[in-house]
Amino acid sequence: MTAATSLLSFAGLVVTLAIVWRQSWPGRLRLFAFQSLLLAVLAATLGVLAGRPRLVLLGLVFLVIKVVVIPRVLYRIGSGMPVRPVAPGKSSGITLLVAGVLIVVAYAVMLPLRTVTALPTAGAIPLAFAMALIGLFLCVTGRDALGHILGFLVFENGIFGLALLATYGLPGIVEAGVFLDVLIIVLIMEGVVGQVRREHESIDEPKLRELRG
Amino acid sequence: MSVLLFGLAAAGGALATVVGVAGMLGAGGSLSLPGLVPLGGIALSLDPLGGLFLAMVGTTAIPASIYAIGYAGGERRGVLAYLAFVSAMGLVPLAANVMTFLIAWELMSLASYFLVLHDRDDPESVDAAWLYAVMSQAGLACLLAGMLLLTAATGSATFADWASAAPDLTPGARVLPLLLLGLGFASKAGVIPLHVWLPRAHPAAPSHVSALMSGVMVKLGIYGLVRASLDWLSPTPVWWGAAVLLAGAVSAVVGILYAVVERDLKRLLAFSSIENVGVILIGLGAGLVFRGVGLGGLAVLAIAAALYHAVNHAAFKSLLFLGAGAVVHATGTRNMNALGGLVTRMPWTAGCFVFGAAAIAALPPLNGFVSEWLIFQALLQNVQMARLELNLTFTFGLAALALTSGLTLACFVKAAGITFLAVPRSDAAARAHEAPVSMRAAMVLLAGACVFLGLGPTLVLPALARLAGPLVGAELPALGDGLTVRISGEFAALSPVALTVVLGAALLAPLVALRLLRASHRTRWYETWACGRMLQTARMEYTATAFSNPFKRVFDFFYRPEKRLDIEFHPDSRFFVERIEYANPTRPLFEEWLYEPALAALSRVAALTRRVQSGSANAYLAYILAALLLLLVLA
Amino acid sequence: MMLVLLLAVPLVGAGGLAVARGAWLGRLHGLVATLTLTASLAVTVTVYRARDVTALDGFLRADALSAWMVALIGLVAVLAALEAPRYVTTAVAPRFYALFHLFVFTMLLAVTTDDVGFMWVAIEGTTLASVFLVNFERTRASLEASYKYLLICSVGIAVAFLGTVLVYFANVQLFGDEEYALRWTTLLRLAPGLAPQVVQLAFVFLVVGYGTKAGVAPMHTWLPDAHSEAPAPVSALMSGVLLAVGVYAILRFKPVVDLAAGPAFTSRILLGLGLLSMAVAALFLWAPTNFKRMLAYSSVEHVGIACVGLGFGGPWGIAGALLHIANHALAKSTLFLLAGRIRAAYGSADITAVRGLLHPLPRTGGAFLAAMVALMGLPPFGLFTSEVLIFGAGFAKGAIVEAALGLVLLLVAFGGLLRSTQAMLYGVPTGPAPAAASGAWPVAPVTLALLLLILTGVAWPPGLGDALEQLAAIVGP
Amino acid sequence: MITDLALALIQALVVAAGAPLLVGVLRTLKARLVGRRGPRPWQPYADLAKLLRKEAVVSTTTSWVFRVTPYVLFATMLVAAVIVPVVASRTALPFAGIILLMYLFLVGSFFLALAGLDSGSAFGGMGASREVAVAALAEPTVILAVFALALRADTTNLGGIVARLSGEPSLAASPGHLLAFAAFFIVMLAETGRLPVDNPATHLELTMIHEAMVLEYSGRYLALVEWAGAMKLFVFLTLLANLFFPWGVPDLVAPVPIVLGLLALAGKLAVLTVGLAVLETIVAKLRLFRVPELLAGSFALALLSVTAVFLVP
Repeated sequence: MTAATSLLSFAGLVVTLAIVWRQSWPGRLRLFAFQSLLLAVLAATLGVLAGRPRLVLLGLVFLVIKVVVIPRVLYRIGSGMPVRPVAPGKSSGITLLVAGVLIVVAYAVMLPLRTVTALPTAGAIPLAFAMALIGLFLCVTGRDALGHILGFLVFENGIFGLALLATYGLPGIVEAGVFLDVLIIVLIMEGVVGQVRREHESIDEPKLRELRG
Repeated sequence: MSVLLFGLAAAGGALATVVGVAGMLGAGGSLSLPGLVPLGGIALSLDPLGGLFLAMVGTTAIPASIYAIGYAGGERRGVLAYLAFVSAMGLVPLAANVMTFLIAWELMSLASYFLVLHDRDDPESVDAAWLYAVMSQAGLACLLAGMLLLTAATGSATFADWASAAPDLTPGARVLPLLLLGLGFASKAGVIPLHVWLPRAHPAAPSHVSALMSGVMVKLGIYGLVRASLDWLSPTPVWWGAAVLLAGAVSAVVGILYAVVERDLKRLLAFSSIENVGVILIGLGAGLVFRGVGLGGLAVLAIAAALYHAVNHAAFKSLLFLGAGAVVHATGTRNMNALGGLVTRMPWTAGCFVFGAAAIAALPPLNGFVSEWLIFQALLQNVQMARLELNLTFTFGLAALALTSGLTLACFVKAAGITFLAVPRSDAAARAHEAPVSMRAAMVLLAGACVFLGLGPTLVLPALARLAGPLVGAELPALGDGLTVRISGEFAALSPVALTVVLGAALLAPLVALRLLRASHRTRWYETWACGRMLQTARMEYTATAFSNPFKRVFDFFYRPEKRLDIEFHPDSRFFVERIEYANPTRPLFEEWLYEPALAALSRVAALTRRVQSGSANAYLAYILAALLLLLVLA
Repeated sequence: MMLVLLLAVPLVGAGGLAVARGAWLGRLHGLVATLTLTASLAVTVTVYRARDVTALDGFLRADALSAWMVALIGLVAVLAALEAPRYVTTAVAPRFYALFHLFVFTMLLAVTTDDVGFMWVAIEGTTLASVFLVNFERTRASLEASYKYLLICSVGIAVAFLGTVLVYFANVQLFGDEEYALRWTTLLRLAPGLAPQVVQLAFVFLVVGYGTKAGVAPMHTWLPDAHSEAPAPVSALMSGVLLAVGVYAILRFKPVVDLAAGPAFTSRILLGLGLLSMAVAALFLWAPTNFKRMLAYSSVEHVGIACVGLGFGGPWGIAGALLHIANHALAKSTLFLLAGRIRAAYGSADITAVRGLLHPLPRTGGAFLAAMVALMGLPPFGLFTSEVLIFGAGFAKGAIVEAALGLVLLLVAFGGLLRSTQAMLYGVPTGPAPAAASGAWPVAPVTLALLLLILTGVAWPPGLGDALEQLAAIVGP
Repeated sequence: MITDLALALIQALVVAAGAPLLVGVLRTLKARLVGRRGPRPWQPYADLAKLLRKEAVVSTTTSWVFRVTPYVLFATMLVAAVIVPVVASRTALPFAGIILLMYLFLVGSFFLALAGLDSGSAFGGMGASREVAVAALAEPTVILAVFALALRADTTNLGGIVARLSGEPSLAASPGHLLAFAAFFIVMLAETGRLPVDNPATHLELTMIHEAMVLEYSGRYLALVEWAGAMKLFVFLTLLANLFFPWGVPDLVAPVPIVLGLLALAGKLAVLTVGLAVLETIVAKLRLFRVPELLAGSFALALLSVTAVFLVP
């Protein structure tokens, strides 16, 4: 049980680091879909091994939303944009370094949890939390709207992973609410970004700095 | 409509006077509405000290309201604020707990803010109102902090409990509230360096309001200081008394120095209010030091003298402000260099103003002299204290008071002389007309009050001493019999009534002598002698700036005057002049060194933080991440 | 049962309005708003008179704290609803009214649900409902503002979700996989037994998360953009009660963390963040350029004051903070409504563009002045009383330096606000005369709010005293 | 009560009559010192008589202030005469503080300055401005000198001080007392407008202070003003004489001691007048803006005398 879950979490973390590394947004999108897939599998295995049929259903729903629906929406958002960022972006070396530091920070922060719990999956919790922190960092360094949304979604995945590992999922209604919210956020974001692109002619972050002071 | 409301205000003033005087004579009383407001609800209570200041509010409100009927005419805008202002001032001395006091205090400031904004379109008075509001808000912050600290120390929010818990306060729990309350009340009283708002706010308000503000609102700052030093934190340390005395001395000297060189009539009166507050604080400081050293009798004398000067100042300063208001009402300008020759056009106002000037310059038969004489005697009594450093402080106080009284004389000779006498310097002054009846009645009423206060120290002083006695906790010193006021036995004595009789007789003597020596009483009217030149114009007269020139040269280290001279030469030759403009403005010391740097620094920091909202979404998200990590580390 | 009715009214109203067309749309919108108000007042009265109201076997629960919020939301919603018809053309009206009432519904849901997880979902819902309200005018700036609003709030709320997960983890670890583990009542009951470190860690995430929603610095950056670009009724609702809902969420977790790990931890964080918000806001208020952004920053400042009040704690501190939130909601919503009208009249929100407002629009100017006086914390109005209570708690607690710093920051903000108000109201009006405002009727909501402020200021109604005591009992340990 | 009235009348007469004589003697002495014959000592009486007979020319620009001031001046000088212990240490009025005396002089300055301004000419304004400036700067010195005397004699009542000092001559010789005398002497020069501060004999507008204010007066008004000026000098000199050389001042009020007192006073005044005449011929007039330094010097002297009291008990 612990071996399977920590392996899957570790794989998830590696994929997250890959997302940080990749510059072109289609590549990032595919990696995000893969990460979501890994998390869905994690949910399913937990459901089977820990004897919680609800988790399997949860993993299935997660799969449908995060691997099928949301990437298609993101693809629609990014369709008009150039594949590689025109301006030479920050070298990914520094961002990877910061991601590493964040992993260490995640371990440090999650120490009190390790002492309290006796769950078999306790070992993987810091990994999930690191995934969340890197997602947040991705959001911070996003160069355009798509980068921000992607960062947010990775952050969301990290939290979902943490919820799975720490508490075997949340009560039904809360979980449903969270999925519904995430889905609505992405749909609304698509609408808003569409309007912003029409009005501001671009969704690059430096172009969206008119409101100051 | 406004006449009705001002009448209501006058009636309210009368009621306040009656209640105040009753309070002074010992009739207590309290009213409490618990639950209306947190911290103990609204509670009012009347005690002798509160009664005195309530009476002062009342007696000044009556003539001011009568005056306002004539001054404001049909204008309805300022009336409600005026009513709120007077009633709030009435409530302050009666407040019995923290919330009531703060609400009354702030309502007073708010109402007077709107009254200062009387002339809304003039940017200068809008700035003055802003500075006034910010300074009174800062004062309120100090008061709030001081009072809440005391509430925490004594566990209750009512002043009566503070008075009973005062003796056993630990020194630590006494000094901080004392400083904060002192700062808060001093900023309202206009003590230097917290005075910058006063000379800009008082002149901007209509004259009956400036009279109330200068005459009474400033005294409520004094009321607060007396209440804090003698009632709430009663055995205050000796250094506090010395500090109050020195602050008073500095305020008196600096206040009058600025008043002497002032060109604007109402600003001159505002600065002179600062000076008189300084004189009151000298008396109060002396009283506190005497009590600290243990000379109870002298403490009662000094505090009674200070309160007496507060009452006197309320009377003659209101008279002067109402007079100035009549001048502004008639000529439309406050600049003394454009006035003059009003004595023939406005005889009543001129008479009352000269009378007020004589009173404030402490000329003998009037009330200014009596209270200044009492404060001098109180300071002279420091010989009974064996401590050298206190004697020197008192000597410094004496010298400051003497210099101030000399400069006050000069200042008010200028104010009365340049404004009213000789030839009008502008056609506005030439067209001036006498003030309406209600304004003149108010002024005469106040002049009467000055005469009564001048002739009646033997009545007023014992009443004030009975009021100060229980505060200081000492027995009343012997204050002489019906006619004369005696200070500690044979040291000094003064009997204004006898003095007035002798002066009257002395005035008759020259008339009789001239009749006896058969002097001729023929009088011929002719032009003033001007070295034989034919035309005698108003431009040859001395102006206010010229009059104050000797002081500017003597005290130039204080004024640091700038000499601005621009000459327009005649186009044809360099030796003939079209126009010469000479200005010799003084540079305000405190604004330049204390307030402007502070405001500039604040604006720089504000501009710096503006960059936080830079507009970039990444930066905003970075703030969230940084906040998260920081809190994780710190918490 | 009453709670379900309370929630149903705005939801059904929103649905109905979305579909409805035709002239009587405005009247339907008004009807829904008034019905919401009556329902919320009914709930509040029953809670304060009798006992807590529950529905759907405990899923929805209104105790004294949520009743206070419900009343506030109902009141401000009516104030905003009365002004809404001025900003909406008949073509887009249905969409606006629907979103408006959906927004009210999500806020009511957030404060009445007992389930902490579902509260998170509801608060996320408030963001989603209000995004399209913010960029309703489709201007360039409002679109950028709505984008940033959605992005920052979503990220912030996600952090809060992380905190909720950690609280659930702490709860589940000790008491097994209970069905009602995320119920606030169970959390409160089990709080003393929870692991202190985990709960403290969770509280950090919760404060940062819900702090974003409450506009606490440094997570407040979305607030000035969103509030200044949104139409007036929306920014009135957001500034008045949406921030209060954010603070409500933090308030819900505060007793739990206090029981688990002692009060010092939460008060230290709240005090620090509160003072930081006041400092940032005061410095921005010192020289503002746009009066709607000025009002937004003053919201950040007043939320900061409320947090400082909670940080000081004690009966006065908490009662003062909650009273301050209510007063601020009233004052700020009226100010935004008036600011909207001034902006419509002068065509721009720059302070320099508006001069001598009192001459052409005496009634609006007078109401604006009165509301600004209230906002600056001057006595006849309630904000002064609540500030005295808060700083009273501060000095009683011995936190002299923090309280003194708070007073100084209040003074700086006062100076800035007063200067810009004077710049707008006084002076000789230059430039084109503004469009004439409509008749006396629209000033009615403003006078109602100002009267309420005077009530909470100097004339406390009998019930207010012990209502605040009940609140202090719930929040403070 | 009657003796007080009688004493008051006597003192008033002595001062009123003696003042012009004092000024006349002073002028004659100064003339003689520079080798001129100078007018007869009783010339001032003739001047006063002439002025009383002439008609008074009053400027059209003036108001009631101009015409009231001479009477007020004369009245204040009379009251001052009554207060100062001229012939006996017991003064006519029971309350005779030095502070009251100084403020009476201020009343005079106040009205004279106003009258100066009232005439509307440049001279009046200039004189008024300078007079009040000098009076203001002299005031601190006066009060401190008074304070030094009050400390020693433990009362501010003039009669009391003279009685106390005549009782213990040693007190009069103490250094503090001499410092107070020097300070008081300089103040006397400033207040009465004698040479170092103001030149009474000239009408040159650059130098005159007191004269500038009274330039407009003529006829009976000028007579009253001149007379009051002379009385002020007389009062000041008697004050200096009795306070600092208290010998020969009788304390009981009876005809014989009063005559003796008058003689003693005449002697002392003669000495002081000679001293003043010598001083005025030696010293030239100070520039107006050097006068404050002179007054600052006298202030320092007064301060020294006060601290002398504290330090040397």
